[in-house]
Amino acid sequence: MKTELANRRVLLFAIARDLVGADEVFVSVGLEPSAGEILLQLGEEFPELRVLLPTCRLAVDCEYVSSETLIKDTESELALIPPVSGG
Amino acid sequence: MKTELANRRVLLFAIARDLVGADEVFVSVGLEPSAGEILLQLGEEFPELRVLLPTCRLAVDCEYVSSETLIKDTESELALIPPVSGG
Amino acid sequence: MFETHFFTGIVDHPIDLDGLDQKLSNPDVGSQGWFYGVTRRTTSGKKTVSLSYQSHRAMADRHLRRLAEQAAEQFKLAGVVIVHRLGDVPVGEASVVVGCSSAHRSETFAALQWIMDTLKRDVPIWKREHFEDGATVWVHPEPVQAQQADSYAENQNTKERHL
Amino acid sequence: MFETHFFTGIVDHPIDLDGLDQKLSNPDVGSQGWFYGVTRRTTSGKKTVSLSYQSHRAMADRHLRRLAEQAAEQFKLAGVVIVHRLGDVPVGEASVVVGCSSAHRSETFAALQWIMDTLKRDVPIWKREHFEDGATVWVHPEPVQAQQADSYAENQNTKERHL
Repeated sequence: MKTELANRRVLLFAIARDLVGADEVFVSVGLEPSAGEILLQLGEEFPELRVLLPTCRLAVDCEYVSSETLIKDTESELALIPPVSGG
Repeated sequence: MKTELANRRVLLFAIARDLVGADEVFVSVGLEPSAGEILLQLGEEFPELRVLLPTCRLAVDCEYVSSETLIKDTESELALIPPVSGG
Repeated sequence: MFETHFFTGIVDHPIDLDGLDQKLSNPDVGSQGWFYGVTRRTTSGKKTVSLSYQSHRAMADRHLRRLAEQAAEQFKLAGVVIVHRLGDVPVGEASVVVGCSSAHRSETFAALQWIMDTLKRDVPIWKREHFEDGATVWVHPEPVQAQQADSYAENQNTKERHL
Repeated sequence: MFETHFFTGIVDHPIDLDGLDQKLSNPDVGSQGWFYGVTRRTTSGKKTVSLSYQSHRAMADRHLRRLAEQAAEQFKLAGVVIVHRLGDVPVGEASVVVGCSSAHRSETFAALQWIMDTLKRDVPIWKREHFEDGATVWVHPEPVQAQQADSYAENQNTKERHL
């Protein structure tokens, strides 16, 4: 059985943006990936992010999600959120 | 043995001032009265203060004192301080 | 070295908030907090027109200054401002303004609260409320601590035993 | 009935403190508190020239708004202001301003602290420090909660078991 894959865009910010040198990247994942799978695939395709990823959260359409959350809408905006330091 | 007495001025504020109708009063006490004696004598001479006095503190030269404190300096300023309500 | 800027006082006019802001400006301090106590229109259903404040002025001045110094030491403040207004304070205007600055916000917040709590307990200032219907009342203050309330009663007992 | 006035936002220019003051004016509220986070000159010995802030703007906007709403409900606030500045914030200028008003000061203080703590944990804004010697560094944030840090590690373990 062949797994169908899709490229999903992920927005990068702050130190993640600097590490990759881009403000967005694309990762190749299944059609309804979980947030955890997105994070894992970011680590696979962008090894420079690996040290940072354990401290990051994923946001889907401007809301934090847990790693089990499935991303069903292909139009959803995905953002990698490193530990924040506002204030 | 005859006890020497002196008139000591006591400043009044807020509700104490209203109860007595004056911003200062004189009480007749011994030469080195304690703060407690001043408070007692205020109650003797100004019965209208009695209900208030249990909640009051005495200040000597702008500092709160305990009731045992002796007032040695005849020039010291005495002030009856009802419960404060600044802020 | 640690230098602290103090500004405390009792005033008879509206408190100049903008001017006070400048007192805490300090490029070495990251955290600044302010508290304003403002006359409010309604107290338990009755309409308040103004509060008027009376003080033992020399004593209040001294205690505000000491409050600022103690807070600065206790909470490592770089700046402290405490200003209390006397006389009539109309609805919507500030009767008291406290400002603190420090390296970290936890100290700023703790200092603001400690200053307000201590001011309301110890600084000889009294508030009278003026209602729309013409009535006035000395505001019932925070409950007096048992220890303080005892000192008069104790003396009375002592006296009675001596009679 | 309880009406709350909210004002939240992200700005790219100096924060207008006087203007914000007006947002909390309310004759029915006795207690008003403000917190300013200000760029400070020195951090552990190195001289800071400015901080620059980046955000996920739409998400930060939404989370600031929600913070204000949650704080208003939790602490019975009559007014809440939260403004965060982005881009370069020179030494001595405010990057964040939070204001709360309520009937009693305990709620004002509790709300200010809760808002700042939650903002620093959850609102997607990042700070970069620019030093006098030309170096820049993303400010190391508060320690990430174990639960958050675990989610990536867990997934890696799961994946490895599936290989």
